[in-house]
Order: sequence, then C-alpha cells, then structure tokens
Amino acid sequence: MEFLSYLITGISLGSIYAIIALGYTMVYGIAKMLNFAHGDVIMVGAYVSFYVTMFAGSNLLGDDPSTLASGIVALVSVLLAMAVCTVLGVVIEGLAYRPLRQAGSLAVLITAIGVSYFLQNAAQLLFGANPKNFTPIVSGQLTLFGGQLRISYVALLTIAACVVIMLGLTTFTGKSRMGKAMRACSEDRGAAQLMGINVNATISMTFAIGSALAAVAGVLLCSYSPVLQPTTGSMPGIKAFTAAVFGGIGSIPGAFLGGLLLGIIEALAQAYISTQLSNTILFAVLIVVLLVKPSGLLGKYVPEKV
Amino acid sequence: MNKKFEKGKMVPVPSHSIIPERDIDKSPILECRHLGIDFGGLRAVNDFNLTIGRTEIAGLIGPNGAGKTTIFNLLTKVYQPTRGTILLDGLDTSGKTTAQINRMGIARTFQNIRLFNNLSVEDNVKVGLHNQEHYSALTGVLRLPWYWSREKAAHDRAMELLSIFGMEHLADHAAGSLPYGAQRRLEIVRALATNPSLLLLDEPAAGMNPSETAELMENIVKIRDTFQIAVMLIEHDMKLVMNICEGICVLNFGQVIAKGTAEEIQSNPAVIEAYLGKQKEA
Amino acid sequence: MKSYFKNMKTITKADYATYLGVILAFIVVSICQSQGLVSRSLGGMLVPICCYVCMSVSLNLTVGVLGELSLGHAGFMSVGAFSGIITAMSLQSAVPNDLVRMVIALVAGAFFAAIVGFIVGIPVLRLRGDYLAIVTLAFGEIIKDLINCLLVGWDENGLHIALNVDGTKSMSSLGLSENGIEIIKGAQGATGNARIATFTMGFVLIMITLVVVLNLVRSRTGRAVMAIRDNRIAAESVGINVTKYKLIAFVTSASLAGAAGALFGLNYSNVTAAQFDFNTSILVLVYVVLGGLGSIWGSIIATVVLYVLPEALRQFSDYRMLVYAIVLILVMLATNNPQVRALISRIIPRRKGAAIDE
Amino acid sequence: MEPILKVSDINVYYGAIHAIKGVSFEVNPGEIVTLIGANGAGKSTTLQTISGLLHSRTGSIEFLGESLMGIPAHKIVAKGLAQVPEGRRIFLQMTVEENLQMGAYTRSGAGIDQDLEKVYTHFPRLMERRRQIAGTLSGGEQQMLAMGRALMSRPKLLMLDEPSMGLAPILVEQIFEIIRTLHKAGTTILLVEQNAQAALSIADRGYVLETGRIVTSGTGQELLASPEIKRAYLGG
Amino acid sequence: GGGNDTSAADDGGSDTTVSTGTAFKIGVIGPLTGGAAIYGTCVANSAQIAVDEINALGGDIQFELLPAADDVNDAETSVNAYNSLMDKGMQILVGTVTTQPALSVVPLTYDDRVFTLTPSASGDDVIENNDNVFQICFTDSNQGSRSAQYINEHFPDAKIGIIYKNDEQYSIGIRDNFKAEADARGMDIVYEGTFAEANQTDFNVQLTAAQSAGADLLFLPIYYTPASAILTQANALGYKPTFFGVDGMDGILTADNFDASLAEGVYLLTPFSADAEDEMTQNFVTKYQEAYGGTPNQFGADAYDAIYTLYQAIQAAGVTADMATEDICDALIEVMPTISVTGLTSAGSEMTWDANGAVSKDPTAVIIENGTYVTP
Ligand SMILES: Nc1ncnc2c1ncn2[C@@H]1O[C@H](COP(=O)(O)OP(=O)(O)OP(=O)(O)O)[C@@H](O)[C@H]1O
Ligand SMILES: Nc1ncnc2c1ncn2[C@@H]1O[C@H](COP(=O)(O)OP(=O)(O)OP(=O)(O)O)[C@@H](O)[C@H]1O
Ligand SMILES: [Mg+2]
Ligand SMILES: [Mg+2]
Repeated sequence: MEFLSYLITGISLGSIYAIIALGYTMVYGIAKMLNFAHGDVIMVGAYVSFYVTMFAGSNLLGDDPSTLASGIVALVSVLLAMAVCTVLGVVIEGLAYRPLRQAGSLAVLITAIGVSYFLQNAAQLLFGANPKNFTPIVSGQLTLFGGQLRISYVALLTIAACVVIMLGLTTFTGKSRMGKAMRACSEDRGAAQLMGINVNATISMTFAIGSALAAVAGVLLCSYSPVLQPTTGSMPGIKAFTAAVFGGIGSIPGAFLGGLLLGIIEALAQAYISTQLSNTILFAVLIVVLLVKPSGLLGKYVPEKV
Repeated sequence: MNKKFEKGKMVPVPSHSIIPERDIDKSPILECRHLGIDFGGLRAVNDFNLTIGRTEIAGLIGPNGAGKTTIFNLLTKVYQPTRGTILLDGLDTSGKTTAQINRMGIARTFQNIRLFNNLSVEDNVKVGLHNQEHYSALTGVLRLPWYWSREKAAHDRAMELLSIFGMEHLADHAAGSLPYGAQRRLEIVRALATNPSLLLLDEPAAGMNPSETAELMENIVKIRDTFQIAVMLIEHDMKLVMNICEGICVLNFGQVIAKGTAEEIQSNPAVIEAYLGKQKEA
Repeated sequence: MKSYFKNMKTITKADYATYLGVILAFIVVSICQSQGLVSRSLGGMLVPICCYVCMSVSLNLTVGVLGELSLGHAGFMSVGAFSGIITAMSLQSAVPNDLVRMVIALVAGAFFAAIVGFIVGIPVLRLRGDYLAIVTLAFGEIIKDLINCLLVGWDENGLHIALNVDGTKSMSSLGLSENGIEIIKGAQGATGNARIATFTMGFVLIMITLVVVLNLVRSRTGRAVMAIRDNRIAAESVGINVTKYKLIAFVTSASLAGAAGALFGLNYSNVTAAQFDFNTSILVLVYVVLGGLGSIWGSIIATVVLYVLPEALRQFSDYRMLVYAIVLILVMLATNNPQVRALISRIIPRRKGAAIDE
Repeated sequence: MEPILKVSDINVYYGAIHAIKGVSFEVNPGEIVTLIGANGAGKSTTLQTISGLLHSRTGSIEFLGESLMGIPAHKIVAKGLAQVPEGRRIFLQMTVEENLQMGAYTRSGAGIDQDLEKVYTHFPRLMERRRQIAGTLSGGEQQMLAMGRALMSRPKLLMLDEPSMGLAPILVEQIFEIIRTLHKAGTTILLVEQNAQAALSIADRGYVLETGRIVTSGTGQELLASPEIKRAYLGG
Repeated sequence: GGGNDTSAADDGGSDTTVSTGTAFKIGVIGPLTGGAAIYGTCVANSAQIAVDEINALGGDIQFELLPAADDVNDAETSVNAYNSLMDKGMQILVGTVTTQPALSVVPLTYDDRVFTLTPSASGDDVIENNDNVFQICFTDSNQGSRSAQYINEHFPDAKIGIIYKNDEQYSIGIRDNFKAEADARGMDIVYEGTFAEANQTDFNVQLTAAQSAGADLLFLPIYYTPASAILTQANALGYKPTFFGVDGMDGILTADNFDASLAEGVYLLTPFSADAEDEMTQNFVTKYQEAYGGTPNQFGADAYDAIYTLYQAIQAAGVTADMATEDICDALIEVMPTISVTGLTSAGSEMTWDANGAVSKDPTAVIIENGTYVTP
C-alpha cells in the first residue's frame, strides 16, 4: 500500500514534469533551441493564476463559495494564466529569439538564460520575495482501501491533463497542417519557406503552444506543491529538460514517458534508497539509459546518410 | 568472358579483378568477398565480389540507389557489413574502425562534401597528414623542437599536395568558403594526404562543368601515376568513367550486373537498360 | 622555418597579443595595488576573476574547440576545489611554506579533476549534442550531492574520509585525534580553510592555462579536435581516433578547471558544494559564448566584464540582477546582429580561414 | 508578350562578398530559359534571390507584373513560383509522401491527390519508397523527390537548380524528359545546369553567367554553336 | 533628525541625516535577491527602522546605515559584498544574515578587526575561532538540544520523525544536536528524511514515509517556507502529527495566503512573535508595516535587536565614530560580555553574551492557537 502511494506520488510529480517537458520538447524540436526560460514562464503562469484566484476570492466570491463558483474561478484563472503566458511566450520569442534566427544555437541558449534571469528578478520586484501559498485549483482526495490509500484530485487531474495534452500534441504535429509546417521548419527553414510556410509565424505558434502548456504546468505544479516564489520554476524546468532528453528530445511521446519515469524514479528513490541521494540516483539512471540508448528512450535515431 | 565474373562463385585471385592483366604479378590491393548489408528489410548490397589491382583505376557505376555509396561505406567501415569479408592488401579488415581502415590504406571522399569548414584549406590538408607527421599532444603543448620540425614538414607536404590542383594560393581560406568545385578538389587532396594505397572517390565530378571535369580526369590519372595507387570511383558522368576507368563494375539493386572494360560495359544490354539509357554520346 | 613562421603569422600574432594583454593587465593591476589605487572591492575580486578566466578559457576548449556543449564544468571546479583544500589542509604542518603548499594543491586539484574528467568523459563522449549537455549537467549535480555527504578530516594518522549518506555519520564518526583538523563537513563544506591564494598565483595559472590551450589548439592535436568538431565522419575517414582526441580535449579542459577550482577554494575560508551547481556552470558558459566560441581573448574579456558587472551594479540595489539580465540579452542581440558584426569585422580584420579566432 | 519574370539590375551580397553584380534577364511565359556558368558564378544565388531567400540591394524583380522585392519567401511560393533548390533540401526526417505533401502546402483540397499520383507516375521509385524516411534515400532518389515536391505546388514558373546533379545517365534523360513534358503542359521553366549541353539543347533561350555578371545571352541553339561557349562550358 | 549635513544615510526611506564623523557606519550583508531574499530584505528593513529610531533620539551616538549589500545567500558573493562595504568605510558589520556566507565573511572581519554582530547566522562555527563576532540569535546547538529536551519532557512517549534540509548548515546543525541529545535521552526517532534546495517544495514521499513509520511528532528544523509546504501536504495526505519547529518556523503565519488553520497546534521554539502584545513589538511591527508592508519575521526582530544591542554596547564602551575601526572593535569586544539587553527577541528577559560571542537567552516553546503564539 505504501508502495502504491509512493508510486502515485511519483506518477503525479512525473505528470507535471511531463507537461513541462512537452513544452520543452515542442520548442526544442521545432525552433531547435533550448529554452531555459521555459521554467520561468511556468512561474509566471502560476502567479497569474494565484492573483486571479486571490482577486476572485476577496472580491467576487462570498465567504463560503459554492463548488461550482470556485470551479469556475479555477478554470478562469487557468485560462487567464494560459493567455498571459501565451502572450509572454510570443513576445519573448519575438523580441529576444527572433533576431537571433541566423545565430548559433548557443547564442540563443545564452539569451534564453538572460530571459530566465530577467523573469525571475522581475517577478521578485513585482510580486515580492515572500513566498505565496498557492491554493490548489481542486481540493479533496479519493480515499481507497478504507483510507489506506489516498489520491488527491490534483494528482488525478494532473495525470489526466498530461495524457490529454500528450495525445493532443501528437495528433496536432502529426496530422494537422500547422503541425507539419512545424516539423518542416524544424528540419530546414529555407526549404520550408520554399514550400510557402511562414517560418516566423510557425515558430511563434510553437512558442505560444509551449508557453500555454507552461501555464498549465505552473498551475498544476503549485497545486501539487503549494509554495510559489520567483524561483519556483527553475528546478522543475531543469528536471523537465532532463525528462525531455531522457525520453528522446523532440519526441512528444518521449517527453511524456521521460517525465513520468523521472517522477517515479525520484519518488521511489526517495522512499526506498535515500532522500539525500535521490537526485544522484535519478541522474545516474539517466546516464545509464543514455549510454544504452544514446538518443533517449523514444528518440528516433536517424543515422546520418554518408 | 562474362562467365568469369559470375556472382556468388568463389574463384581464386586475381580472377575477380576487373582487368586481371593489370598488376598481374602482384597480389591485389583490395578484395571483397560476398560483401553484403541490409537496412531493415532492404538488401542494399548483396553478394558483392570485387578485386582491384595495385594501380588500377576502377569505376563503380549504377543507377541511383544501387548501393554504390553504401559499398564505399562498407569498405571504410562507416557501416559494418552484415555479410562477407574485405581484404585490404591481403589483410582482413573485419572489426576495424573507420580510422583504422584509413591507417591501413583506404582514403575516401564523400558524395556530400564533408570538409572541415571552419578550418583553413591548409589545415584541412594537415588534418589529413595527422598520422603522417606524428608528435604527441605534450610535445605540441610544450612546443619542443620536434614540434617545430614536424609542423614544418606538415606545412611543406600540405603545400606540395595542394599544388596538384594548383590550390596553394587558397591555403589561407576557410574551406567552407570555397566554391563547390574547389571543395571537391580539396577533399581529394585531403584524402591523398593520408598516404593511401586505395583512393575512393564518390562522384568527384558532380557539380563540375565539362571543362572542369576534363581537368579532373587528367588529375586523377596523374595522381595514380605519381602515387602509384589504386583509385576506385563512383561517377555518373560517363565521359569520365569511360575515358579513365580501366575496369568498370556495374551495380543494380545492390547486385553486380556487369564487370568489364568500358567497351564491354557500353555494349552490355543489361547495363544499357538499367543505367545508360539510349546513349547519344560518350 | 622562415616561411613557416610567415604562414603562422596571423595566428601567432593573436596569441602573443593575448599573452601580452594578460601580462600587461597583471602588471598594471599590481602597480596600482602597490600604490593603493585598487579598491578593496576590486582587490577582493582579483583571485576569483583569475579562477573564472581559467574556467572560461578551459570551457572554451570543450565548447568552442571541441564543439560539445558541457553544462557541468563547475563540477570539475568543485572536484578541484575540494581536493585542493584537502591537500592544502593536510599539508599544513608538513609544508609550512604557503606558496609551495598552494602549488601542490593546484596540482592535486588538476589531477583529481582530470581523473574525474576521464571517468565522465569515456561514456559521455559517445553521446552527441544536447545529450552530452544533459549528461554533463547530471554529472555536475551528482558531484554536488556526493560532496554534500562527504566528511573529511586529517590527523597525524592521515586522512579520514566518510560518506554520510543516511545522516547517521558526523564529524565525530571520523575518529579524529586530539589535534586533528576537520576539513570537509558535508553540506557545510570546507570551513576554516587557510586563505593562501594570491593574485600572482592566479596570474600564473591564467598564463599556464593560456599556454596549454593555445598551444594545444595550434598543434596536430588541436587540429584533430577541431576536425572532429567540424565533421566527425570526415575526421574518422582521415584516420583520426575520435574518442581519443575528444577525451584529450575534455580531460585537459577538466583538469584546467580543477586547477582553477583549487585556487578558488584556497581563496575562501568557506567553500560549499552548492556553490558549484548548475548555475555556476551556466555562468561560465555565458562567459564563453559571450566572448565568442573559440575566441580565447574573447573569453577572458567577457569573464572579467561579466564578473565585475554585478558588483558594479550594486548601486542599483534590488534592480541589479534585473539590469544584469537586460545587459546580457542586449549584448547577445547586439553581438549577433549582422550589421554590428559587419562593423566589428571591419574594425578587427580577421584571417580568411577563421578557425579559432572567429 | 509580357514576360512572366523580369529581373533587372539586381545586386546581391554575402556580407562583404558581392556575388551578383547587376544581373538582368527575363523569362517569357511558356519558355524554358537556362542559366549556365561555372562553379560559383552566381546561378544559385540568382535563383534564391528570386524566390526571396536572399535579398537584392538594388533593382527589381517582377513576377506576373507584380514586384517581388521585399516580399517574404513564403508568400512568393503562393504566387506560383516554385524552386527545386540546389542540394535538394528535402525534409530528411519526413517520409517521402510527407515531403510531397509539404510541396502542396499552399494549396488546399482539390487535386492534391491526383498530383501525387502524377508525381508517382513520373518517378515510380518514389512510389516504391513512399513510406521510407527521406534521409535514407540515395542521392538520385532524393533529387527525384525534390522535383516531385516542387511540382506539387502546381507552379506557374518552376526554377530548377542543377536537377541532373548526381543522377544516373538514364535518369538525367528522364529528368530532361520531364522538363520537356512540363514545358509542353504549359509550365514556364528557369533551369540552372552544369550540364550545359543538355540544358541548352532543350532551352528556348540561355544566359551565361560569369562571376556574378551576365556575359552572353541568346537562343539555345546560338549558344550551343558559339565556339567560346563550347570551349568554356561544353568541354569542347 | 540630527545635523543638516549632506551625507544622506541611505536610500532606504530614512528621514534622518547625520553629521559626518559622528555617525557610525554600519553595514548589513544578506540575501536581497534569490531564493532567500525574504530573510535578507527583512533584516535590512528592520535594521533601518532601528537606526532611524536611534538617530531620531538625537543623542551623541548616530548611525549611518550603508545600503544593504546583497550576498544572494552565497559564500563567494558575500565576500564581494563585504569588500564593497569596506570600500564605503563600514566600521561595524551587522551580518551576515545566513550562516554559510557568514563562514566566509567572518574570517575577514576578524583579520580586519571589524566588530561583527550577526542577527541570524546561527551556525556554531560562526563564532568559533574569533573574538569579534557575536550572535543575536541562539546557536544551532542550543536550539537543537533545547528542542530535544522540551520534547522529551512534554511528549515522553513521542515517536519522532525528522525532516531536515541536507544542504543547509542551519538545518543540519540543529538536527545533529537534536539527534545527539535525543539519543542521549533515549528518545525514539522512527524516521529521518531530508530534502535539498532543489526539491524543497515537494514532501509527499517524506511525509508518507514518516506516516508509515508511525511518527506522531514531526521535528522540523527548517525555515518556514518549506515548512508551510509540509503542513499543506501533510494535511492533504490526512497525516496529522504534532509539528515541532524551531526559530526558522517563525513567519509561517504571515506567509502569503497560507491557510493559518493548518498551523494550529504547531509548536515552535521562538524568541519573537509579531503579534505579541508588548509595546516594543507593537511599535516595531507597526512601523515595519507602514514602511515596507507585510509583517516582519524573527530575522527582522533579530536585526532590530542587533542595532539596539550595538547602541547599548557603544554607550557602554564609550567609543566614538571617529575612532579607528579596530579600536572600536576591541572596545566593543571588551564590553559585550558585560551588557545585558532587553529586546524584541529576549522574551521579556534580558540577553547577555559570553566572551565567545554566544547569546544567552532561553529559547521558549510556543504553540500556535487561534492564529497566535501562546505559551503552552
Ligand atoms: N542508413 C540507411 N538506412 C536505410 N537505407 C539506406 C541507408 N543508406 C542507404 N540506404 C538505401 O540503400 C540504397 C543504396 O544507397 P546508396 O547511397 O548506396 O546509393 P548510390 O548507389 O550511392 O546512389 P546515388 O548514385 O544516387 O548516390 C538506397 O536505396 C538507400 O535508400
Ligand atoms: N552562404 C554564402 N556565404 C558566402 N559566400 C557565398 C555563400 N553562398 C555562395 N557564396 C559565394 O557566392 C558566389 C556565387 O555562388 P553560387 O552558389 O550562386 O554559385 P553557382 O553559380 O550556383 O555555383 P555552383 O555551380 O557551384 O552551384 C560564389 O563565389 C560563392 O563562393
Ligand atoms: Mg551515392
Ligand atoms: Mg549553384
């Protein structure tokens, strides 16, 4: 029973990693850049949701709001967070990354780091250093086996959201016109232009999707572990990047699998081996997997044609 | 005549050779026996047998996707063969890496040019001289006298090699900034710098106009004559192939469909059907 | 010989200019310091600046010359720092001379970082691109975690080392004798270190780093490494043992970072593993990229400027890191702007076959 | 007759390199026009400038009476101008069929499937390999794919950059056959070729480019007959 | 206000100016940005309040508080911060805020003979091997063993779980001493879990493990930010042990949007409570809220006390601002063990110091009831 609860902890944590990793993988796969500011967009999303909920709580809802009312507030807060992050993502892309289209990938990486610093410090000035306690968008839990096993609704929601997003993205990139345009851009921007694809618009679109996902991830992350501060996004961001690579960067199912496994390994390592060395174990597993499968679990290894 | 090259049949050396008369007194430089590789379900190369004499210029032709480049990749161990053996100068090459194969004596160029684009032309050649002008990393860091003498030797040798194609004046240019034709020539020079006994050229004339091709032909023969090495080339320019190749091997769907001299090949109906088409010229 | 020099002219000129610049800077700063013209603030930054210069120059070897993205360079600095501190502290009575002890510690730092670099390098270098990045990142975190559990003490019986994985061990479980010294106390790091690092030593280390990196790059080995960077398959096809040369570059880079780390460790009375985390690796990477991949003098200048910048921005108080971020982004945008680049290349004419001075 | 494409006095630079120096030429509807010239003469650069991937500092480019100057590349395609770029530039990680579909990106619905069939009849090899990842095709197969892909946009003007490069002789013939067929079907073609012999023999007119300048022009037959051209480009 | 000289004290909202030469230049070092910014900013703000109050008294002793120097809670940056303050002529250091940077800075202040009074760097090593460093907060060892003692006396049969932060000296220090004392007393520790800076928001695994190990009292020697996450997540898991925190737990009630009902029944050792009724606390908290918004935590209270302690020590030593820094230092070292100070954090009694620099004030345990601290 304990094992099950650790497993569920791992899966719900992993689902959050997976959602973030999906955003990473999208942006990486298409814009070919490591967007280290992705984690900070998560943080912004969470703050937006936090303030919307606070505002609604103090101005719109009464002392004892109905489930429906608070549900609507939660939904609105998520949607607003997505909207803000989408705009933020597109603006960042347009101002900081687009001018670097011709530059090397490392130049973009460093700019992304600059953006990350910027977002964190701007958040501290705007929202203060004092951590906020985030109110989960859904509360309560499912109790099984006579109370021996509890699964919070947040965990269930996270897992469900993660699966839906993964399936949605897979279909989108595989089937839709825009999705194919994205894949074309990811391979050869010049050739994509010759096909009539608006490369800038496509990359903006990618950032829009990635950032909207980041907003969702931010809300879920803070619903799961309720402390929100300007640095909230950075570690999950790195973990998610790891997850994306673990699963095979650029691969959507890979990001999903990688995130999930990472969460599970982390939880089980903490529970059964050592809380002290859980990161070490996690990263060691990662290294071993990459050595056996150098392109990640589901990364497709396209050999170079010689 | 044709019977001699029947596929799948083990015959003693040098009868696999396209032109057995050449270098008849010496053992062949290269022997492929029943070579083959699969990509997934695709038999890209199957039962490929070939022998090349010490100073032969051999041609490998065939329709697109026939497996010609793949054979080069097998010879240089870019791909590990699924079946068969490759003997270089009588030595089995199985289990060797690409780098070791080069040190054993095979150098090549690539169908899609692969230069060290950010290095200068001279440095590209010097990289080719890597195993010729040897000194240790420590010698290099400490700049011991040996470093200076080896570097000078490398420089002189690089210039000498570049002069084959009259490219000395380009020595300081970044390789990636050269015109296409010059890049192809530089690749050949770099391959020569490794002091090979067998030079593999993958479509050396691609992207060159006929006059440039004519010049290239002369140079290939010149290289063979000066360095006394074997050259094997893949080319779709029939003028080049028919004029300088002493033996030609035709591949289709990974299988050898014909071997022989230019005349034999040109009149072979199977080759005409699969590859040459109704030739007007050459 | 003569014509050879003629050919090497442009490259060696740039190299000698780099050496000369560093030497001049050292002389000027030393003179100013002896005249009391250097503020404490700047004076205190001299040694760490030297360390970071070595860090960025050595990382440039991996990222710029070898062309592999490493996000764990601070891990090697960490190994160097702690092995350097252990060495220096253990030798405190045996080698009373600070200078000698410092040199031994630096060598030890470089040595252990090289060993770790070798161990990490073997598996890591089979991977490419971003996979390498993530594994180096992972390695950096692992090193940090392990050192966080590390307990080291020294007494006349020699070194006492324990790994406190489950929290059950403490310094007392090392069983140090009466006059033993506690060197590393887990997450608290090394405390009470003797601060023996000097600016002069930092300068010497920079010079050594420069000589090693520049001479390596201008040698047969360096050409092989750059060839691998530009086209691995072609490099193999001309007989270069890719793994060997990748390892040479990687291990050299690691050991130079280790030496820098040792110097760094000897400059502070307290050093913790957490200081050498992912963010530090990123910081050094920023120096390298901003200075220009493969450009050694660029790395040096970028390091000095970017290290001093947050300090210079102290007057902005709360806004200082925000301003830093904005400056970073703007500089990246400006240096990669085609117009600005064209302008720069007009001012500083470059060799046509730009290999490393790009 | 109004030319379908009119290029006048374009100047293109790569940083400090002046690659195209005041080039002007035109293509009339229904014509095959060829640009020939040595390596590095600027043929590819010219095509890329027309399709909007590179930009000229001066002059004008008019397509169907509309100026293309300053119009982004993706919009130019939609106007009916397709290019088979040098070095093929197919999408290596997509399947053959997906590549072909990308060619029809600017179109919607009707006729795409028929065109796909048409391409497959031109190139049966592509039909065999429709599910193969394009990156593993042989050089020649990739060239076929690149041509097929460009045809999928049903261009009014098709620009081909060295379509015969790296192809087996039988395929070179086929490619030229296809060019002829397309031409007969009313597609205007701007052809860049190293194989000057073949190019000039099917071209209505040709221009000779040398280090970024047009040095000669004339009908295909005139140029074929010219002794200088013979010496310089036909290996005569 | 003091004189009308132009050497403005700082940009931190002071309305006082002081005459050159008569004001002691005081520096504060702490994290103003980054993850620990909340502690550093509170210290800087509170010190400013105390300085303004003292300057407003208009006595001979005037303070000039240099702009607080940011150390990002990093040992390396803290040295730079210290040097930049030295360039500005700092005579006395109130800092650093956290332990790790203190370990880097304190040897420098010792060499430079700069008198150092740290509000909240509680590590035992901070005051070791030097004579010039004094603490306002109690040391980690003190807290650790006091906690064990208290728990043993009040919950003799408790099955104890501990969750601590394995990369922070504060947390480890208290835990080590707690464990030593608990072992000596034969207390029953059934679970120990750790976390690090990198994962200090998710405690599901540790809590599940503690719960299944049967821990009915969770000892949390950590700061309140992670503690608030622990309380929230334990609640979600339906795990309701007795929580026992230390002084870092103070502030939990003021965490933004924290559901204070979750903290009901939490024990903590703290010297300070922002809603204590006494006049001094009320004055401080009101001023803080007016000037900076938000409620000050115990770090701020320590800083406020530090400034007043300094004030009293200077009075006792009779030093003046124009004296050399090392003379001021020596004189203050002299008097520190002799003075006794009543402050926000002295819990109604008086603080005194031993020659080593450790404060003696008794950590008292409080329990949170109805959103306020109550002595049980
Ligand atoms: N790595 C690979 N994976 C799968 N298939 C491959 C791979 N490499 C080559 N092939 C297939 O093997 C066949 C032979 O390819 P190869 O490149 O050798 O052709 P080629 O004879 O050189 O043709 P061309 O003259 O067009 O260059 C082709 O059908 C190609 O698609
Ligand atoms: N990306 C580039 N950067 C710098 N110079 C370039 C670049 N591309 C081409 N050039 C230069 O511009 C000139 C024209 O090149 P272009 O590719 O248009 O020639 P081309 O006629 O198509 O030759 P080829 O037959 O080799 O394809 C050449 O001198 C070439 O070196
Ligand atoms: Mg081929
Ligand atoms: Mg071209």
